[in-house]
Amino acid sequence: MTSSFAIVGAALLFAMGLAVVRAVAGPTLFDRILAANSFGTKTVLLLAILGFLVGRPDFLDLALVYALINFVGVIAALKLIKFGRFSDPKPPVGT
Amino acid sequence: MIGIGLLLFLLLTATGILLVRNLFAVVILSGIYSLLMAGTFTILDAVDVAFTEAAVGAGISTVLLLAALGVVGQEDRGRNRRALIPIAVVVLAGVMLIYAVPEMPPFGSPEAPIHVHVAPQYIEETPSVIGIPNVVTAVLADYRGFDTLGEVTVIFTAGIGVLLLFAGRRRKYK
Amino acid sequence: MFALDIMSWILLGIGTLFLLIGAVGLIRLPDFFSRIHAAGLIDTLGAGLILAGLMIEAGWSLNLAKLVLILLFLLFTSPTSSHALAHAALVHGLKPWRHPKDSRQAQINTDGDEASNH
Amino acid sequence: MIFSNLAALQVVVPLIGAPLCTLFGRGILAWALSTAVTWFAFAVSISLLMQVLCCGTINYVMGGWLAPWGIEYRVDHLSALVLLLITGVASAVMPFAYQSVAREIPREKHRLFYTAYLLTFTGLLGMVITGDAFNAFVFMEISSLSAYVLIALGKNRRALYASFQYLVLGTIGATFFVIGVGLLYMITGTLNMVDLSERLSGQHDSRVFLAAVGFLVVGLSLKLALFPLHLWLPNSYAYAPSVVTVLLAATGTKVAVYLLLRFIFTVLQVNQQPDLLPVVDLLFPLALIGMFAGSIVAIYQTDVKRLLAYSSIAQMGYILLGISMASERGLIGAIVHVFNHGVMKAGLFVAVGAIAVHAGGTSIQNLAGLGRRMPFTMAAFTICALSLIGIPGTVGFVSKWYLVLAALEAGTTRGFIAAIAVVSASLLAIIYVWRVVEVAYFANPSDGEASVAEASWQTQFSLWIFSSSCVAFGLSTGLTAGVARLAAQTLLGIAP
Amino acid sequence: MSEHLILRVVIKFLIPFIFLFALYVQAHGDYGPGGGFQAGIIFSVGFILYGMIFGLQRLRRVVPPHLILALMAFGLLLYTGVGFATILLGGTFLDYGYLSHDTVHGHHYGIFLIELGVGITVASVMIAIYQTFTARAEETTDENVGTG
Amino acid sequence: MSVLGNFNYVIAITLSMIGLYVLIERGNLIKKLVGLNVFQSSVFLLYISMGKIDGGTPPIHYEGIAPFSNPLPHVLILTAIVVGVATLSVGLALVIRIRDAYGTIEEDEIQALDAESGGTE
Amino acid sequence: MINSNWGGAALLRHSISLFFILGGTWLLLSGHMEALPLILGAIACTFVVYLTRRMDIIDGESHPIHMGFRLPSYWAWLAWEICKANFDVACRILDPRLPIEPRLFELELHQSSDLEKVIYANSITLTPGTVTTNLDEEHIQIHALSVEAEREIRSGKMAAKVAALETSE
Repeated sequence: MTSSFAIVGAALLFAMGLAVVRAVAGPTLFDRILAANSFGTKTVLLLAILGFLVGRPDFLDLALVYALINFVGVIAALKLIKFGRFSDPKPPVGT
Repeated sequence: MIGIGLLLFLLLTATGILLVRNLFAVVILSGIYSLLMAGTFTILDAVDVAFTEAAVGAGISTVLLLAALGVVGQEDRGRNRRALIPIAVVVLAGVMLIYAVPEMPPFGSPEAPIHVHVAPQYIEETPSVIGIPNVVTAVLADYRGFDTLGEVTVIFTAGIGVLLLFAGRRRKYK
Repeated sequence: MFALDIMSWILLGIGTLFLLIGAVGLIRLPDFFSRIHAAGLIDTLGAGLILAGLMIEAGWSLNLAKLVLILLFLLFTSPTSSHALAHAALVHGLKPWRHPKDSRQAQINTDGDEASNH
Repeated sequence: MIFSNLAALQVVVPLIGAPLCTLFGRGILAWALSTAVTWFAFAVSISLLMQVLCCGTINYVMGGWLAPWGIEYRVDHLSALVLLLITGVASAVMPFAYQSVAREIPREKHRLFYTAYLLTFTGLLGMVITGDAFNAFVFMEISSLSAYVLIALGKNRRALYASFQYLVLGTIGATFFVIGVGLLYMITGTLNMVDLSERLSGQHDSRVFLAAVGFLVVGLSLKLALFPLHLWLPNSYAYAPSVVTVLLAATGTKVAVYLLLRFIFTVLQVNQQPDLLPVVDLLFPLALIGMFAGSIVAIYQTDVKRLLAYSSIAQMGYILLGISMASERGLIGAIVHVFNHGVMKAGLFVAVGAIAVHAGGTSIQNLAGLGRRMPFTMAAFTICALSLIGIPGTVGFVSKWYLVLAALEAGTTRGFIAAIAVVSASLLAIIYVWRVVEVAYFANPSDGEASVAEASWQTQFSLWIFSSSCVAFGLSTGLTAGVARLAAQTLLGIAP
Repeated sequence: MSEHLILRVVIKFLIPFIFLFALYVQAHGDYGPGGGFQAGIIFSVGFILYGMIFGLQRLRRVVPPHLILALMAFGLLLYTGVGFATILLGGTFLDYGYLSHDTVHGHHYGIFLIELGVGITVASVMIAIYQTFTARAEETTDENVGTG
Repeated sequence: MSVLGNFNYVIAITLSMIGLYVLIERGNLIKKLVGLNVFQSSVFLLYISMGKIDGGTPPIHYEGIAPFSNPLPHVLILTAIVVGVATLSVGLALVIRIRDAYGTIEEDEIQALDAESGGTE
Repeated sequence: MINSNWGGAALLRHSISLFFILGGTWLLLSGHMEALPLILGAIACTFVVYLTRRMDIIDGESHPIHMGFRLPSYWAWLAWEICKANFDVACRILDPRLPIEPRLFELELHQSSDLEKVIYANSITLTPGTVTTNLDEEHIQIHALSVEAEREIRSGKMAAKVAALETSE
């Protein structure tokens, strides 16, 4: 079983490499953010795999945190792009 | 093996940070850099550190950097300093460290001084004396609790500092 | 037990396959909007199948619950961020690439965006 | 109970004072609380010094964990003396702070300002008292971070940029320090300074060790503004609010010197390792260049604050000169000068702060005729300035005396060069001090500003504490030189 | 504003779980990875998400700046307070063993309390910094400084 | 021991030098801060690499798992990460204020403005 | 406290349901059944419910308890759709000719509540080959990778499934 985890890990690593290439290459900002987002997803998977690979599945907490943090980062980046700055001029209409 | 891959990606990302001009892209790359760093920490068994690095480096730092970019704009006009002195400094420091590498205790060796002197006692003692399984928490909060007090004070200082820098009306400078 | 392992292998294998295809798509596809679809591939089946494979491996334990939580979390957040990303790109003025044969419009150069982002 | 925990209280009481100040420091309370805290800390440091003098080094284990496992506080003669300097300056400056802060800082910021002030104070104390290398880094960052913020509060916008430069260079320094500590940890497995020194013996030719020494020395030199690494200092001192300048100029760099001494002598035991002497030898030319470059640049300054800042760089040269001799006399000179320079710079900057308020600026023209308009302030300023030169009867003379003695005692060519350098740099000091004093006493004030009032009694109080101690410690050297001798002997490992 | 619809609904759903997860990390630092610092960060991330979607005004109504400032100081005081308590009980600073008759329990209480202090301070500092930065961003746009 | 055997250290050193270079050489203040981040976190990598032990697992006690990696570097780096984020936030606050006061965050322009407005140096 | 236009009873119902959902999640995360973690869990859940009420984000939108068991069956259907779409997109990416014809198009929305719109939009995004790019009161704008993907959406199968989620209550 361990070897199959290792293979998945290697594949993930390869995919992460492609994402990094996309992030460095761009060309638009959105490509970079997309790459970062997809990179984050792969990191979450990599961590989950690693937990099983090392035999310490309590790494899953980490994976959960990564998923969360990744989301926040993307939202923050979009917020900045959309408004060209970082905040709402007025609060949106309530629910 | 996964570790080596991550390290190479780290190099790639750091080079990207060095070369890319657009500040926004730099911030995104630094977020990725932190995630990679956190992954590397996990492989090196530092779970708690990876946790923190992910939350701080990829999360809070990125948000704060982006928030700052929202105010200051995102152009790097690219006029750098004359490169001679920085290169000299960096090469000097780098050579000094690389020079030391061959005599460093081999990576992962259980006989390295740090694995035989202070740390074993932490690992042995913690379950019986402090009664919790996570040795890192035990050392952090108990054995070296005073360091952590300092750490909280640093964060407190940062908070006070930021509030102090922005408190009150904006001042007009001459 | 052995059957479960086989199941898990298969799931992991297919998941990895989709993951790789998605990653290749991320590089290969011509513009930002089509790349989103490739990323979607990774987020849904890639992540889903790999996590499912791990779930089988975890058996009835706390880890299973955590894996389910991770999967749910991914399934909630990833479309949201994809959508937000695509929307922001459109609002920002990024034009989707069209197939040359498919349209009479002039092809829009996707590379020209860097300068206008501020 | 209190008595056995003095070492902890020294740091912890200011540390508690800071958040209390945030919570309750409305109006005058912030100032009152800070005053109470600093004075209490001063009292504690006096009793710590007495304890050290009577019964030797104090070891205090935090959390009840013995030394290499837990964090240990260690007070010996050197740290007790530096603690006394820090708490003394911080508490004596409080009366001056009351008015100065009210003038320079907007009201709504007072509470946070005093909080940050107390945090700087805590950080400085923590760096001195701790016996753990990494703990020193943590407290270094507390003091530096709050110092960056405090500097940025200056009225001129240049304060912001100065603070940013300080932040960049200071962080590089701190990170180098961490690299150095990490390398030492790598080959010993411990972070406790005493334990480090024991376990390092026999590894002195290891490359890792040499790299560690390099990084530690460079990092600390950045923090203490050794000559080519001083770039952050002049602007930071010149544009920071007066109170902040006083505290930082008198104690900030001194604490870095303390750490350098601690590492070179206690941890690395340079004096017992002949092959390590090049490290201190390297300090010698830098110290000489620093002395002269600082003094010469100071001569050309038109702003008194900047003039004093460059003079600080020069004085740092004296201190490093003493360290580079690595002899008992040389160390006494260096340690005494750490203390003395702290006291006189505090006095000078308090006076300049008062002048800035009452004469409308700190450029040399503003000082014209102040000798008559602000006689007390200028008198105190002159006393401190004279001791900067090293006139007999002032503290400056004492430290330079020891430095020259040490230089001559060495008997080498280098010793003679050092002795000549001390004397001739003092001559340069005469020039820049004279420029200020001449304008103050003999120039006619420019038209218009006829009525300049004398500084308030609170300011006078702070000012005269410093200037009178310049004379008092210059006449009776028992406390400073006596303790410094014991400290030097402990550092060199000679039984007193 | 349409983007807000999707973001709003999803984030409303997520925020309680983020908070819960933060508290879980806070409480289980003894058993697995995590502790006060990480918990504080995650907790503040919940508030930051809220602030990003619903605007600074609403965030300020939920956690007013003066409350944040007080909490910042309170966390640090809690930590030092534990240290003082151990001194008063006869130990040295931060010697948790004195907090209870049973030393091991004492260490437990001590670690729990100081981690709580760390968490409170970290979370409130991060929220404070976020609030300050975004408030400045709003001001800058109001004045229309532009991008130059 | 060959240099390659300590691959981690070499990478950590290279990374820290890249960070240091960005920090010193780039003129843009934000970029400087990002460089600072890279510089610091690569030092963290150096520390964590020391703590790794062959065949070790994370230092959390779990039934029947023997060698643990060294927890002490982890603790130190946790503290250092906190210090890093604190420095970053104060630095960013300063950058924003500098932008307010000078209208630019390019180092050479700030220096030019300072020189223009008179004063020494 | 922020005013809410949600009635007291509904608010209470949602708060209680949130409390139990959170409690369940806590148990899943923690797995420690001793007294202390459980008490802490109860405190944590109460605190989170308090905070969410203070933030005014408890309502039917965020905790669709009224959809009950119809949601899981929808998810199962969606999962199958996603598999099919994945296969299609994967083939297109791997095909050396890269047979994609990206297109943007708009549709009218028939869903009544915001929640349904969001579920619909997110389902579209979740299905590879289609991404929602805009959503307002009446319209939804979609970017599709191919003609087939567009046709699939236009067939309205998914819209009907989503609409069925909230009916019959």
